[in-house]
Amino acid sequence: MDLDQEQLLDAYRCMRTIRMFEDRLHDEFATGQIPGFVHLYAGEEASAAGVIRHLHADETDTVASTHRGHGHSIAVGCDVKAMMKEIYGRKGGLCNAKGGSMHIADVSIGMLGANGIVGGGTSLSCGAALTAKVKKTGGVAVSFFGDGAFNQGMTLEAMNFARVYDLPVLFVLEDNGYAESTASSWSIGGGDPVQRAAGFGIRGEKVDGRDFFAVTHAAGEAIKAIRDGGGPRFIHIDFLRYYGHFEGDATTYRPKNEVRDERKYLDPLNLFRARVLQGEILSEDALNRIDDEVASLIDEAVDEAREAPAPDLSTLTTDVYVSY
Amino acid sequence: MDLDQEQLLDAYRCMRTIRMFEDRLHDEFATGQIPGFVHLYAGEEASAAGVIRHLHADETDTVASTHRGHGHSIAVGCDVKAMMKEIYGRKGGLCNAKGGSMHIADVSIGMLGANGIVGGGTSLSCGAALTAKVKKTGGVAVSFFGDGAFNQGMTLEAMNFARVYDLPVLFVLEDNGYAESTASSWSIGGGDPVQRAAGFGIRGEKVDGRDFFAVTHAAGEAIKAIRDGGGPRFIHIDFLRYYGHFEGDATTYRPKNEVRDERKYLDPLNLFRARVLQGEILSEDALNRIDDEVASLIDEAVDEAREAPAPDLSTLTTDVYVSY
Amino acid sequence: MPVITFREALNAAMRNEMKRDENVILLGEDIAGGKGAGGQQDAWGGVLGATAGLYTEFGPDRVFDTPISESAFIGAAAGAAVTGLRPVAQLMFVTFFGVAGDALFNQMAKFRYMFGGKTKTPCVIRTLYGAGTGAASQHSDCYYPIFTHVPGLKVVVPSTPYEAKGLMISAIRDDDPVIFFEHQAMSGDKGEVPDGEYTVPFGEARVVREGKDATVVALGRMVQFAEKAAEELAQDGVECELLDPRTASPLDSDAILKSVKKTGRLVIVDESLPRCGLASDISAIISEQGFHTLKAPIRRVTPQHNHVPFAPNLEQAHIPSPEKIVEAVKSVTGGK
Amino acid sequence: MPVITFREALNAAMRNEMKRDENVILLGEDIAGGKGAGGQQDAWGGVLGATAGLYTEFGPDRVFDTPISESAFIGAAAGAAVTGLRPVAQLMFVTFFGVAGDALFNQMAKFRYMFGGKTKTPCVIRTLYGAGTGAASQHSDCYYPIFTHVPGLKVVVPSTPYEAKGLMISAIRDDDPVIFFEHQAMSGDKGEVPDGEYTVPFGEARVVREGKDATVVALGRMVQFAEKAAEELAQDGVECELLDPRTASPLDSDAILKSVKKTGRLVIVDESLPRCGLASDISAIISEQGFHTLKAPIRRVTPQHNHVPFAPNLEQAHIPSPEKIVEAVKSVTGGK
Ligand SMILES: Cc1ncc(C[n+]2csc(CCOP(=O)(O)OP(=O)(O)O)c2C)c(N)n1
Ligand SMILES: Cc1ncc(C[n+]2csc(CCOP(=O)(O)OP(=O)(O)O)c2C)c(N)n1
Ligand SMILES: [Mg+2]
Ligand SMILES: [Mg+2]
Repeated sequence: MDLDQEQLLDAYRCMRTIRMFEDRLHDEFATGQIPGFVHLYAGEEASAAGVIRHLHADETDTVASTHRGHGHSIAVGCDVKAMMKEIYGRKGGLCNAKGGSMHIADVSIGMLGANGIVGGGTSLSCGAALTAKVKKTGGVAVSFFGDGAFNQGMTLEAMNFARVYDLPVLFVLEDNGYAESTASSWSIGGGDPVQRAAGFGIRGEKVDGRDFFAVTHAAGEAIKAIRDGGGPRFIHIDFLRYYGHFEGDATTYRPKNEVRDERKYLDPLNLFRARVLQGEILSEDALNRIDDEVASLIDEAVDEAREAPAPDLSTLTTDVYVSY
Repeated sequence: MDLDQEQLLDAYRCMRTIRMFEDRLHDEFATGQIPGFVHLYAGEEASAAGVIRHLHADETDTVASTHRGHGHSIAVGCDVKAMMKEIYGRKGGLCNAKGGSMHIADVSIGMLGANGIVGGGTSLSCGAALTAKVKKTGGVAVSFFGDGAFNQGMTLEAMNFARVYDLPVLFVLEDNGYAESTASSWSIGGGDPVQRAAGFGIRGEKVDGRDFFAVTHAAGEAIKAIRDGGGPRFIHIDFLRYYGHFEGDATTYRPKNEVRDERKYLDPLNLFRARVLQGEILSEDALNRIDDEVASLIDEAVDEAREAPAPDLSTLTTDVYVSY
Repeated sequence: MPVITFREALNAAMRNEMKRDENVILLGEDIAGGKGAGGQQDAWGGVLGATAGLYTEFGPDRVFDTPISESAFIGAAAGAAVTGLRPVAQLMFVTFFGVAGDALFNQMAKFRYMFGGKTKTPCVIRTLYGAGTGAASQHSDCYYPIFTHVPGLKVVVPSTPYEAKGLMISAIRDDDPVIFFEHQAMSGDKGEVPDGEYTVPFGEARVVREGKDATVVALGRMVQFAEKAAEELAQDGVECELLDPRTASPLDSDAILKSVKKTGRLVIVDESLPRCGLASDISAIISEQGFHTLKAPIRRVTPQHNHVPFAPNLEQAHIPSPEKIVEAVKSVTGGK
Repeated sequence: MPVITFREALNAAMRNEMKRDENVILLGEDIAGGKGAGGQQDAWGGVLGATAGLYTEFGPDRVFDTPISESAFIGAAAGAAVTGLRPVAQLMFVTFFGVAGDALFNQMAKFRYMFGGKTKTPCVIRTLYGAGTGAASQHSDCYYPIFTHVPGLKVVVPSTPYEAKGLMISAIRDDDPVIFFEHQAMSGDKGEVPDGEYTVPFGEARVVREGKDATVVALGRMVQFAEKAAEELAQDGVECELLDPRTASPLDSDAILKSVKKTGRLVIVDESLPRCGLASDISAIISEQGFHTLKAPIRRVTPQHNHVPFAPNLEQAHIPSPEKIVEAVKSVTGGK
């Protein structure tokens, strides 16, 4: 294990923040106070936390996310309270309440946005990588996309484009078993994403998404290779999402007990805890303290979001253009 | 060689018709009488002839073509004279002079159209294959596309789509070395199209496009497998186009003498002749007779096209809808 | 008459046509649901449930769940249509035309013209549109003006469950490509819908309400808002003639002209954007052909030139409202 | 003043900006040409030669030939723009928006709004449009109304080499995404263009010709046709005021209104299609705001509702002509 204590605590905090953010949103959504579509990332924490920790905190490294973007946003370092306000549609939201859950972004720290269009982020990452290449920033662009997005032409085009220009892009396939109600084992022709990436000349690897250590190891290796000028890489991360496709999805397409068993035996946070406690690398106290801190943060975030006013009506027509 | 004399003569006639059609268009275009963009297929004859001869003459088997569509159209059996009129923009054109070179089609015999959009035909073939599947016609849909089109997301999406539904589609990559002025050796990331197809779970094979016999053998095997219910197949056909990307292209991006050498040593028609004459399978007389017949046909086609009147102005606004 | 939802009305229309003609097939993401999964099949019936049960009834050779591959399956719909099927494909939200634009605008819309009238492309593209559910900028667009702009396509924007069923049956029987717009906020709206089959014609406006003081044209969800406005105006003595064109392409401009001849005043209510939108289009046609009958400027009630915002208060302010319609009508009838 | 072609004017503008700002990069298919090939590099300079020589001058880190992957490289332009470059990407023909629609309409156009004003997306999408070269239905569309419809985009339609250079410099310096329409039949058109750098503003119409009898609005290639018509009309004593809006979005409706206030008559000449087209849009705006100054119906001179046909005689009949403009102006000035 090549992470020091602080790094481990950071990683755990990241995953716990995501989990609590999502679990809480699940409950809050049920109260009817949150507008629009909400897609939760619970169960997939090790991907965001394991990959994004290798990126620099400034804007030279970037992340392009998906409709299921809360986890990536938190891992990049978006303001959790402003995110919550955004999702509630309130003043002070990270995107001034114009974007909502599906469009959370903070370009100033390299978070290029959640995306309402499946596959829409992959070419944006090529652009960010082009910036890094032209400006010689040494930056890496990480593109997260789902198993459904892997069958979208835009994604495939972007992979080829990144290859022919040796762009510094890490393509991360988050295969959570389903695209809406459709199984990834059916939708991905050939059934071997790593081979598909190889068809574009991109080296890839499959990792168990429940295992933070496996993810961060694979991502670290890939990102290092990219920074060394090797061009794009690919990671196929495999896990299951815990909630429905969106809040409100009855998920009858899933085998009975699929999630129950997954949560019970394969929860990435539990596996992380077990691993670090077993090796006596971190203390249970330290982990519990993080749990408490995160719980307070999320409580505050929800309270503040609920109390925040709606955005000013005058903002309806602003921000369409820089000038017009 | 599993072709009988008649089949060989047919194949030769097909290739010769394409060659003469294109050579003649090259000359005619230079006179300034042909409007618009014209993309010639000379040098690629063995692909159209070798693949399409395996298809049934009715509309159950289909071909989706490209902007470089004359060869496919002739091989499917489009009326050569009506094609010529179409390309001249005259009354009696196969598409009533509304489409021109880039939109030649005859759906009644399964020719689904040349296509002005690179990659546009691939999903159409999936649709034709769906028709074959739903109506249980036993039909096969052949989709021709270029090396440039192989990097277009639509093409890649279509391949996956065909795979997951085991659609009877033959994907034929006509790799003529260039997309406009861009080399296929550069644009196709990874450089191995057969491996790319495998990434979608589609079995493929590379063949030398100068060798009619190799092409028709590979296509025959693939089409048989498709008819047997095996789902999509892929063929990577490799050759060089003789003329510019379009008529008027100065082709300075090509190495000097590239085409001269290609024509001299690797012309598919010459190779065909050599092969059948060497084995004394066909007589030189028979082949020459075909050359003469085709020459007359093309002469007549050009004469008739030149003499044909322009289409009636009243047709400008017709054929937009069946009813409106 | 039975009272059913918009989504049920669409479901009934598709079921009817699938029974009637075995060439009618369905394509789309999760239109059945559960493809390849270990649980229930036919688990979704489409994102808002309009195709529920059709997979179970008609089976896997008629109802095709697709990967997220819009250009492939919308293109396949076009290719299937020219070769003998009558596909009904769902582009989940109209915003996603960005990934299927080629098949829509450059293939299916152009085949017949480019091929000199020698083919037909009978397919229906169902698509969700419209603001009002908090779905924000990438799931709320009303892009029917873009489809109306392009020749070769027919564009249907139904306003009630009754209309939806009859228009959907017409759409499936039509020999041209039809883009069928379903407002996501209306999916659960209820209305009287007969059990049997019936068609509602394209290119024939529906007179929702007769009146002599001002003509109001509205389509889709705006019809119900315009009805509310008309009721309120009637209390003030202003009688609106409310027309629902039903289809944006073809457009029944004759009916609008006829009404404007009577009223001398026109207000167009449209949820699509103002620039090069449908309200502008209708305005231009009527002002060109009905200039001398107009007693006041044509007023357009539309959103402003911005995307659909997320926050509920902004979103509501974005959409035309009965109040804004009342105000617009009063402005052309002189406040009366 | 030097006389150069439209394509040379564009070339000069791009060269100027590339020299001035190293963040300006070019992307597109064969915009240099010869990528990976064994012969000459920089062999094409784009399909009509407008970027010729820029690869040679600025090198492979500024000028990127792309595979045929519009969604990837137009999307990359958007992604590069939000991260600090100023990409100028070529969508070869506007018809091909069908394969890049998502990046254009749902990403670059919406970023700033969706992100609450916290980002900017300075990029230019150059694209060829227009009929007149026999390129038929899939290479001749004039889809600027579609781009005008969508907020967040600016839409430039230059009418002369002088305008093209100044507008291109403005476009590259603009902080919003700009769609820059280049008429394929005008690429070789010549005009006076100063050597140095200068900008032409967005949203400010150019008064091409002053007159008192009728206002004619035309943009792009239609400006030269309208000029011809105006000359002919002048011989009959009808003085047209000809306005070229330069940009469809933003649109200088004030200038048009002002002119119509003077002339009382408006003819809009537009090569784009009639339904939800730019002529309709302008008509609706002016008839709404300038109703009381209009002495005759607004006339639109546009193609009809069909695709661009191949045969030269049909194609010519499709495009607005000076004759049709003359006729339209006479119809509103009462034949005078
Ligand atoms: C282009 C496009 N098509 C369809 C949709 C509707 N949609 C939203 S999320 C989704 C499923 C995405 O699946 P996947 O990529 O596996 O991501 P996951 O939801 O599993 O995280 C679909 C079909 C969309 N938003 N964009
Ligand atoms: C979507 C799209 N992008 C670009 C073009 C312009 N274009 C026409 S043909 C061509 C090159 C095609 O190359 P390839 O697929 O190899 O076919 P080839 O011309 O070599 O037969 C290009 C870029 C187009 N017609 N459609
Ligand atoms: Mg998934
Ligand atoms: Mg090629």
